[in-house]
Parts: sequence; structure tokens; C-alpha cells
Amino acid sequence: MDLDLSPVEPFRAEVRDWLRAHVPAAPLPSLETGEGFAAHRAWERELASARLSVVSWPERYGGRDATPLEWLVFEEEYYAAGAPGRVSQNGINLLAPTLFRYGTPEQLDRVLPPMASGEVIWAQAWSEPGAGSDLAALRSTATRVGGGWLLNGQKTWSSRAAFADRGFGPFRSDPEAGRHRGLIYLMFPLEAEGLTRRPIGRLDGKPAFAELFFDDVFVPDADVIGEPGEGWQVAMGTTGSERGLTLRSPGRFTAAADRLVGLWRERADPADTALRDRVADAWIRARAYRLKGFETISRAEDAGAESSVNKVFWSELDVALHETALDLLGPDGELDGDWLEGYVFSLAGPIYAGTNEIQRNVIAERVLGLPREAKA
Amino acid sequence: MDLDLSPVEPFRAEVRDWLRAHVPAAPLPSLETGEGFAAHRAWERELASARLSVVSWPERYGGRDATPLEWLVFEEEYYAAGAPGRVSQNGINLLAPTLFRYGTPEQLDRVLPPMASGEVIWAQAWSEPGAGSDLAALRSTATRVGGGWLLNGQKTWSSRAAFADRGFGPFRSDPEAGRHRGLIYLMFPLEAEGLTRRPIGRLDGKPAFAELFFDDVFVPDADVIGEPGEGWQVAMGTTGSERGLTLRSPGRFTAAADRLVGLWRERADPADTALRDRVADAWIRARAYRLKGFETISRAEDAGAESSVNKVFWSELDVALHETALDLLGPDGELDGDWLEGYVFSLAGPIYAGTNEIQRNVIAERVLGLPREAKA
Amino acid sequence: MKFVLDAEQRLFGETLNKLLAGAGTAGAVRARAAGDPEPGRALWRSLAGAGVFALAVPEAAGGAGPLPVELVTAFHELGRHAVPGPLAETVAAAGLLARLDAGTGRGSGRGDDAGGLAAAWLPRIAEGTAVVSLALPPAVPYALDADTADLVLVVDGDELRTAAPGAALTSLDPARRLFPVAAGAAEAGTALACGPAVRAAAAAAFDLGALACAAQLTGVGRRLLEVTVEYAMTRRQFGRPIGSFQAVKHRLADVLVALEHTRPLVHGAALAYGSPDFPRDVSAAKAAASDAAHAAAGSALQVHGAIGYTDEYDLSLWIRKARALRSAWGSPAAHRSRVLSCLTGG
Amino acid sequence: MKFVLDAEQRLFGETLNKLLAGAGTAGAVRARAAGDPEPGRALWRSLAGAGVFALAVPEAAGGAGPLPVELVTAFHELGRHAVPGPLAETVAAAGLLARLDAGTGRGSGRGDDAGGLAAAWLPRIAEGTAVVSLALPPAVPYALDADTADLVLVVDGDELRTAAPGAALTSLDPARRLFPVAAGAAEAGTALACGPAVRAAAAAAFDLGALACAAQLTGVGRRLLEVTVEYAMTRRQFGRPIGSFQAVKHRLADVLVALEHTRPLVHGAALAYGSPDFPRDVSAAKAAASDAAHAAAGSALQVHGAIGYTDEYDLSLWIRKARALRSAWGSPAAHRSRVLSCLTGG
Repeated sequence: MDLDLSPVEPFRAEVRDWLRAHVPAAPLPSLETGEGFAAHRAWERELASARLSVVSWPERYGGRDATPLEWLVFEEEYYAAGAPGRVSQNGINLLAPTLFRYGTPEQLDRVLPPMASGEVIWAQAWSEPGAGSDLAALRSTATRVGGGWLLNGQKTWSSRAAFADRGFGPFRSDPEAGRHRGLIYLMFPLEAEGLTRRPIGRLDGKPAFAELFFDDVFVPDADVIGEPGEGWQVAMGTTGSERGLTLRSPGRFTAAADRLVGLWRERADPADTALRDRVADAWIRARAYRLKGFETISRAEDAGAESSVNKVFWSELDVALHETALDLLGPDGELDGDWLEGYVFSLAGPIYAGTNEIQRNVIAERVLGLPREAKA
Repeated sequence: MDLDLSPVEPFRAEVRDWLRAHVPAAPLPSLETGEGFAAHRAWERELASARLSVVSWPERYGGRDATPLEWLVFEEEYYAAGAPGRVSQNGINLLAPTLFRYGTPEQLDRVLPPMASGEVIWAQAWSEPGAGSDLAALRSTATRVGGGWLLNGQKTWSSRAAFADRGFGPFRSDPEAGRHRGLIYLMFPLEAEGLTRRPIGRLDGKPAFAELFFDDVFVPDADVIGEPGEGWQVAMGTTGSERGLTLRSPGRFTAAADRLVGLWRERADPADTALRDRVADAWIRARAYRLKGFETISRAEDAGAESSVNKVFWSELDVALHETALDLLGPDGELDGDWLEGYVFSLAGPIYAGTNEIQRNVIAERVLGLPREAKA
Repeated sequence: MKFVLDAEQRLFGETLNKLLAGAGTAGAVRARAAGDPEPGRALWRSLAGAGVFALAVPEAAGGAGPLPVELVTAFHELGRHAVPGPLAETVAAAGLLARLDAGTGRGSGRGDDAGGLAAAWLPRIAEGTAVVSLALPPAVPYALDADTADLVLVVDGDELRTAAPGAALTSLDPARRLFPVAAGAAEAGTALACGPAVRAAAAAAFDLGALACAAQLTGVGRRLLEVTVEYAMTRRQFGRPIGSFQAVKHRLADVLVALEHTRPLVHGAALAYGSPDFPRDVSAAKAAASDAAHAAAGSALQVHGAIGYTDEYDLSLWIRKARALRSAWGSPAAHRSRVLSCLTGG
Repeated sequence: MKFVLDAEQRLFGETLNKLLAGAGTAGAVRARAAGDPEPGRALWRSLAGAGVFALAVPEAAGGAGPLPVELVTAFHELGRHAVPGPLAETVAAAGLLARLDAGTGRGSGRGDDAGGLAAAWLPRIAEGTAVVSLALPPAVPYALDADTADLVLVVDGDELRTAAPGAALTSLDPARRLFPVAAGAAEAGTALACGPAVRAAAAAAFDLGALACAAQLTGVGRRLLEVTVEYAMTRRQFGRPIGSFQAVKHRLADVLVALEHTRPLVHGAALAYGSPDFPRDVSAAKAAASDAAHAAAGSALQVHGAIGYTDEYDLSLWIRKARALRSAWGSPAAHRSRVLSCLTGG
């Protein structure tokens, strides 16, 4: 057992130097605006030009074949540098792992390089008004037609969809089949004929989501991922990565915790250190999550249901960390700014990618082996 | 709306003066020992001689017909004075309300005066090894014989039963009836023929409980409370008062919170006030519970399921308050003493008289009106 | 001793509840956020008509107060319906002016003195024709809605002066616009009064504002619980109403437990008005109300899921207000500190 | 970088687990509480035989250490099986003596100096024939099990001396007897060493003791979770296993989440041994382990109900130990403070 990071220090230094030279001095405009979206897309292109947009991917798709440890180190440097939010996040963290597992070589070649370069930005389109946590309840349909499928129905809370180029998600291809069967996983252009998108604001009013209305939107067979009817398995493969290490890298939290310690030092009245315990605790938990990440990548076997353990932990840490910052800010805690933006963002953590209630069920039943709940 | 306590100030002054003159300077030995039990019984006698053992009871049974407000004030003074624990508590708080509601005049006349004077100390005998929170699962039986009933089976975690004189609780009189039916509520002597008691220690090893083994223990009809077969209703009447205002009077918590503030002032390093929030919070919550008590007695109607709201609140306050004290004590936190004893006592709060999980179900279903859980 | 609202007080609260339920308060918030203060102003007038602001104004100055119990009853309803505007600020300002007035001899008639100020503004506050904002740095460093207020006051040390609003800061709560009134930004202000009486009046005003804010928070929390319980009974996931899941039930039960034990603290503080325990009791109430509303908002968000996270659902107005009012009029940590200081005399 | 135990380390932990599972540790605790130290002493010898104490003793002094990763692996198992005795104390004392030895020049041969002390005691610690208690006031003011220890050390400022046990204090944990070693009570003690090297060695010993205690707490927490999960699967109330209730499931899931994120902190601190980050990382681990074990104990008690509250069920030994070890070797608040001091250099 060791924590010897010296072999990756050259890589870390390269990333750090590059970021120091390239991270914009002033924050980009919010990526929830048209202007900000374009600026963030340009940033993705800049990252890609240094082969830093998707370091863990194979070289042929724009990556560097980076090891998981290198990826963790990249993320640490990225967030420590205060670099811009990743507008390509949905594609890179949710769609790409799905394609690596279920996609055809043709799909990989076609989809990944423009994703890596920021040329095509992806939005996820999973939730429906009646199917949030209960994904099996979704009702939007895909109907077989010559050479492809026609999509009908509605998706909502589609992240990035207000400005993105393409979307992906599961649809019901066989209305007769059971809840978990008869789904199909598809990619589609957001500018497609028959598709209407309506931006919707998140908690602080910023349009981070959109509603999507499908009216006979045609999708060719080439854009089906996996087999028709096996969309559930494909989607679950994606939630695995959404819940696991990839979506919320430890570097986010260690960087935020370091900033919190800085805020505490700057703001706290030394005679009034009621929040000290919470500041220290946030830092300790961020460190725990970082070390847990090293542990995870050191293990040969796949984490499996343990990704639920991570999800509960990081999502609650993220909320607690930002709540502590807002409480430290006192009367400034309600004001728009980085900490409030981070707080609003953190509040989605316990809800999306399977609510923490569902995660706790998964932990209790699949890790601890407790009996399933009584059925309704 | 007012909080005018001036009408009860003379009574408060009388109680305070009497306690100042009579509360033993040195704490009595632990009431979980034979010696301590006797000392506490003597203290009950002393209280009774001043008509202060059961102030809210009618005068004919040894009380003063005190109003609920006077009772609250009595309790405040009692705990503020650091007076001994009430060894008669199970009788006064659990059996007496049951008798007032379901008992015959003969039972009231016979049972209450020696309870008030400490001559007879009562133990409750409800739980069984297989029936803790799920009271309807109890299996100890009462079999009809001439002039009375024969008890068989086992009770456990019977508070005070190691040294008390008599016990009370529900038994199954009709094994054929459903879970909530066919119960009978009885009083019995702990020295009865056929009854074996075995003291069992609580968490800190002190023998606060006993197991009771019944082997054809005879109970005359005169010691049945309510109708045979209606023991469930009788028991529920008792749990109502156990969960409500009576068992844990606000005075306990306000006195403990004041002592906690004193401990904080005495112990806390002013430069190291990490626990300040928790100390202040305990005091605020104790005050809230006190004022909630005034609210409850100001209402015309019965609290009903709201007693569950109180029970969750005081039991969690009690644990938090004592945990804060132990944390303040640092390395002394594990040492035997008043705070540790209070902590151990507090830990039973969320468990007994219906676990807090059950209380939360009651609140959700009966107060908030949420749907019942799915059945197994 | 009768520590529950009497029939008249209950009726007052119910009347306000009915008035506000039909008044489109959420629409007024959204209009305000979009730059139109008029619906909020109309609400203000009907609240004044119902007697809300007169509760903070002494009878001698055209009001019906001070009536702290009625005030917290009203503010509970204001929070329950997410009424926008500098509500606690106006009430605190009324308290400040009335206290200065009493301190300097009522009706002395000098136009630039505290008595004149009170005479000029208190009746207008009572009748609802004056919306007043107030900053009390450092605890209340910004003047809420100073752009639409008729009078903006700031107390800087022992000086009371008017302040001209600078550039607005954006709050998470779209009903709130905050304006810095730092010493440097005060060129445009006029000095109104000075001396230890100002300091004392500002302290009293802070307590009144914090009490009003605490009551508002209990209303915010109550509404969040009500809406969430209703949602949990109708929303189905995994083939059953989500309110039948124990995790949801227990979470909402905990919110009720917290709210039920916050109301007595708020009422108790209101009854302590004028006593030496008032600051302590206000702080206890504000700390508890902030936490209870915060818990209610957290549960509302978690139980609603993404719907609760969506701007256009009105629920978000209450979730955001719970966060904003938590740090307004003193943070929970600051109020807990004050409770302990009061208790230990330190 | 391979941040998981290697095969040999895992095997070592599993071997200890098997050894202790069959060793009647709960019985040893109860015997100790009843005045019979012999079963505990026998346990100590078999642990020494398995190499546990040698991990803290340098190779030059007859040990195999210092091997901090192996040490925390062992202490996790010691906690998991509620092994009684001054375990962390002996390990910390070994660290102290080794450090003093190194500081004064090893093997200088003077009978009354630190080198001689180390030469006399370290081999005995390694082989399990010396049980050593240690007090490091103010954080560790009492000497655990001083009545049965072969050597009782106390560091008072920059003086190291032996201490004679006074009257025992009762701990909630029946496995623990605590002995005051206040300055006044030290007449019987002998001064052993003095100077800044003692102070430095005591600081290092404190970190080692706190790390061992943190690892012990993770084992205590793990055992509490294991036993409680098992109970929740078999205990039925209301016609079903209580482990099928969501309230029970979620609570136990939270315990697992906390424990899973404590282990890396403990391992990380062990790997930081000898680096400037060691104090910070030990404090992070001890604070987290105290809270995780505390949560595990709270859940164990609540899920077991009255059974968990009963002395004679062995579960209570772990519940009590979680509370005792929480405040031993520095309270969570103290350790959190230290983390923040290390981070801010203040």
C-alpha cells in the first residue's frame, strides 16, 4: 500500500503549467446564457488543442490514454486552477462511457472526436414529467419506421439542452413490454424537425435545463445505441458512471474545500468561531473522498453498487460545504456569486442520477444485504 | 395570549422553599441499588408528608388538585433544585393515569394513597423478548380461573422491577383473538408465588431493569384494570400519557440545559468555542419544549397524536444535550458521574414508550395525513 | 396564563391568510423580479388596510401598536404567502422612529429632529403609504428594496441618516433586491439624528426586525411543509404515492416537529417585548426559525425532486426565501452566540 | 500508487480476525471488569505472538517497525473484537521511547537515560511481556489500566517520568479503568528524562496513539454495523424483518457510507507517518473515526432497541467503547481544531 504520486508528477506539472497559462483571468460568462455557452465551447476547443479535454480517452478519439490516476490528477489541477465549468460534461461523462460499452466502431469514430473538440455539445434527455427517479415509468415513444425510428412525447430537466447541439436518452420502443423492457437508447439532433425545446430555469432562475417536445422526430438506425429493446441496460450502464467516480471527481471537492478554508481564514472573526467545526469537517470529508478515489482506482474489481456509497457521500458533502460557506458569508450568503452558484448546483446532487433515497436503498439491499422493502 | 405566571408564584415559592430546606445536600446513592432504592423510597415519603409527591392528584389520594400549570411549575422547581430521581415515577406517570381513566373507585382508593406515599413502588411490565415496540405481538398469558387469573410467560426490561413492590402490564387473555384483541391489563405483586425476577443491567451495567418469569401467578379479579379483552385500549391510554407531557416534564430539560450552560462557562476554553452552537442550541430547544408545554396546557382540546411530536422532540433533545456535555468534558466524558448517568438515561428515550421511528410514522400518518406504509 | 392565540388573534391570522391566498402573491414576486413593483405595492396597501403595519406604530402616532403578538401572527402569514417587500424593515423602522420619538420627547415639533421624523413617517407607515427600508450594519448591511422604498434609513454607529440606493445586488430570492449603504456610499444621505439614543433605538429596531423575520420564517416553513405533504400524497413513483415511503414520512415528520417547537419560541419572544429578556428570546426564536425553515426547504426540495429545483414552479420562491431570510437579520450562528452571551453575561 | 492493502497486509488482518474471533474477547472484558486481568493478559500474549506490538518497535530494538499501515490494520481488528487493555497506550509508549532513543543516540548504555529505557522496555513491548500505560496530559490525562500495566509513563511538560496509579475512575466502557496522574499525585514517580526531546517525543507519541485509536474506532464501528445488519435481518416486528423498513435501511446505509470514507483517512494518515502532514492527517482520521463509530453505535442501539441497551448483551461492549474512544486521545472538536490550525498555519 502506498500513496506515491511521484510517477504522475510530470503530467501534473504539465497540466498545471498549461492551465496557469490558459485559464481566463476573468471568469467566463455563465454557461447558462447564449454568450456564456459559446465562450465555454471555445474553452473546450482550447482544451482539446492541448489534448486536455478528454485525457482518459484513447488517443485516436482525442485523448491521451491517461490512467485513472492521471485523470484524478488532471481533475485536481483543473479545479484547483479555477478553470471554467465543462459544458461538454454530459457528453464526456454520460454518453461517452455508454458508447465505449455499447457503441459500434462507426459510432465511436463519428461521435467522439467532435465531442472531444467541443464542436458538438451533448445534452442528456432522460427525465419525463412522470418519470424522475422512476426511470422505468417513462412514456416517450420510439416507433419503428423504414430505416429508423420516430420519437414522440416529452422530456424535461434536460441539462444543457437550451443551447446544446444533440441529445441522448431512452425511449419506449415497445409499449406492450414490462416497465424495464421495450426501451431503446437513441441519439438525436436538438435542431431536428419536429423537436421543440423550451428552456426552463433552475432554482436560481438560470436556464440550466430545457423541456423537449417530440413530434415525429426521425432518428436513423445508425443513432441507436445497443439493441432496440435493451435501452434499460444501456441506461443503467450510464447511471453506473453517472453515480460513480467519473461525474464528480474528487478534485472538485478538494478545491472547493481549500477555498472554504481560505474563506474561513478571511472572514471568520477569531473570537467567533462557531463554524470552525463545519469548515474543518468539510475539508476532512473532501480529503476522505479524494483518498477513497485513490482506493477505488487501486482496486482490480469494479465498484458496482459501491458507486451508490460514493454518490451519497459526495452529494451531501457538496451541500454541506456550500452551506457552510454561505453561513460564513452571513448577510452576504444570499447574494449571487461563486459560492451561491455552487450552492445551487450542489442542491441538485442529492436529487439527480437517482435520488439519495434510492441510493440508500441500493446500499442497504445490495451492499449490506438487507431485505427488500414491502411492495405496494 | 399571555405568559403571566404570577398567579402561581406563591405556589412556586412554597415548593422552592421546601425543596431548599429538604433536598439532601449529598446526592442519594443510585436508585439502581438496594440501598439507594430505600433512600429514594424514604425521599418519596418525605415529599408526600409535604403533599408534594403527586401535586396534580385529587386531595383525597394525597394530592393538591394542582392545575397543569402548577404541576409544570412544580417540576421546574423540582429539577432546578437537583432533587432526587423519582423512584415512584412508573406508578405515578404510567399506572395512575390508567387508573384515573379505567380504574374502579375501589382500585383508586386502594392503590393510589400508598403509591403517593412511597409505601408501594410500582414497576411497569410491558415488554417481552419478542414484543418490544410491537406491543400487539406479546405472548404472556392470563388464564381464567375461579376469582381471578393465572399469569404465565415472561416480561423483560421491566423498569424498577429489581426492587419494586408491585407491577402492572398487559397479558394475553384470549390466544384465539387477533393481535390487538384478547388482552387484559393487570396489577400483580412482585413477591407473588410463582414469580421470579432477575435483575438485568442497562447500558452502563446498573441494574435498572428486571426480567420477570411468571409460572401460574394468581391475580384476583380486583386487580384487573378495565374489562378483560380490552387490555389494548387500556395500554394505549397509558402510552398516551407516557409519550405526552407527563413523563418527561419540561423542567427536566430546562434544568439540564441551565447546568449545561454552567458547564460550558466553566469548562470551555474561550479561544476554543467549537461547541458553543450546540450548547446554545440545547438551551433554545429546552426553552422551546417548556413553552410548548405551556401551549399544550393552554389548549382546551386533547393533544392526541401530537404527543408523538413531543416525544420525538424531548427524546432527541435529551440525547443531544447530554452528548454536548460529554463532548465538553473531553477526556472526562467517559467517566462515571451525573452527566454520564444522564446520558445513559437519555439514550433510552428514543427507544422506549414507542420508538421514535414509530412516533414518526404516527406523526406522518395521523397528523400530516400521509398514506400508510405498504404492508408486508 | 393562556399561551395560545386568543380568538381575535386567530381570526386576524385567518383573515390575512384568506386575503393573501387570493392575492396572487407569487405573481407579485415575479412581477417585482421583472421590474414591476406595482402588484407588490397593491399587496402592501391591502395589508395596511388589514392593519398589519399599524401593529408596529404606537397609538399616539396613528397606529394600533406596539402589538408584538399580532405582529408575529401577521408575519407568519406574510411568510406563508411569500409576500415581497421590505416588511421586517418597515416594521423595524417604525420601532426605531417610535423609540427615538419617545426618547427625545414626543411632538417637540422640530422638523429635523427625531420627533418630527416620527411624526412625519409613522402615520404613513401605519396607513401603508410609506414603504421604508432600513439597514443596520453590520448585521443588516444592505437596504432591502431601497429602489422602491419611500424612505431609506441607515444607522451608522450612533448616527441615523437617509441613504440613497447604489447599485442593486442580486439575491437568490427574486423578491429581494439588496442595496449597499456602506459609509462611502452615503454622500447622498442626510443626517437625521445622532447620539446614544440612536444606538439604543437601533438595537431595539434590530430585535423587532429579527422577530418579524423569525415569524416570517415559520410561515415559510409551514407553507413548504403543507405543499410538500400535498405533493407526497399525489405524486407516484414505483407504483405508489411517494408519501407512503418511510424515508419521506420521517423527513416530513421531523419538519413538523421542528416547526411545532419553533412557534412557541416566536410567541414567547413576542410576549417578552419590552422586557430585558427580549434580545435573548428574539435570538432564540430567530435561530430556531431559520433552522426549521431551512429543514423544511431541504425536505421540500428533496421530496419534490427536480420539480422543486425548477424556477417556474412557485415552490422555488419559498425554498429561496428560506435561504435568504436565514441570513437576513442575523445568521443562526450570530443569534446562538447572542443567546449564550445573554445567559452567561459575557 | 496502490492505495489498498497488499495481499500480505490483508492476510495479516484476516489472521488477527480469526485469532480474535475464537478468543472470547468479550469474556476477557467482563473478566477484567470483575477484577480478573488474566484473560486479557493471555489475549495480549497471543497478539504479541501474532506480531502486533512489534509493529511499533524499531527493528534495532527487537521489533519489526515502525509499520504504521500494518499497525492500523491490526488496530482495526482489535476494535472489531473489543480487545481490552492499554493498546494504543503501549504503542504510543513504544513510539515515545524509540523516538527518545533515536534522539539521544541509540545504545549509549546509560541505565537512567532514554537510551537505556528504550533498550530495557522496547524488546519487552515487542514480545508482549510488557504492558505499558501512558498519560500525556492535557489531551490524555489518565493512564489507562495503570493497575495492571508493567510500566506507567507520564509526560509532564518536558519531563518524562513513571507514575504510580492512584484510585481508579470508572469508565462507561467496562474494559477501561482510568488512573489520574496529575502532577500532585506523582510523588511515587521517578524522573526518567527531561528536555525538549521529551516534548517532541510526546508529540509524536500522541499522534501515534491517536492514529491507533482511530483505527480501533473503525473496527468498533464496523462490528457494530455487522451485528446490527444481522439483527435487522432476523428480528421481526409488525410481521416483517425490521431490516425491510426504510428507516432502518437508510440509517444503516449512512453508517456504511461514513465507515467507507473513514478507512481511507486512516490509511492515508498511516502512510503520512514521518511526514510533516502526519499530525494533520491523524487528526482528520481520528475526528472522522470518532464520528463514524458514534453513528454506528447510535444506529446499533436504535435498531436493537432495548436489547442494545442491556448490559449483558455483548453488543453493549462495543456501544460503550465507541463512546469512550471518542474522547480518548483527543476529542473530535480538538482534532478538528488541529486540522484547521495545520491548514491555516495558525
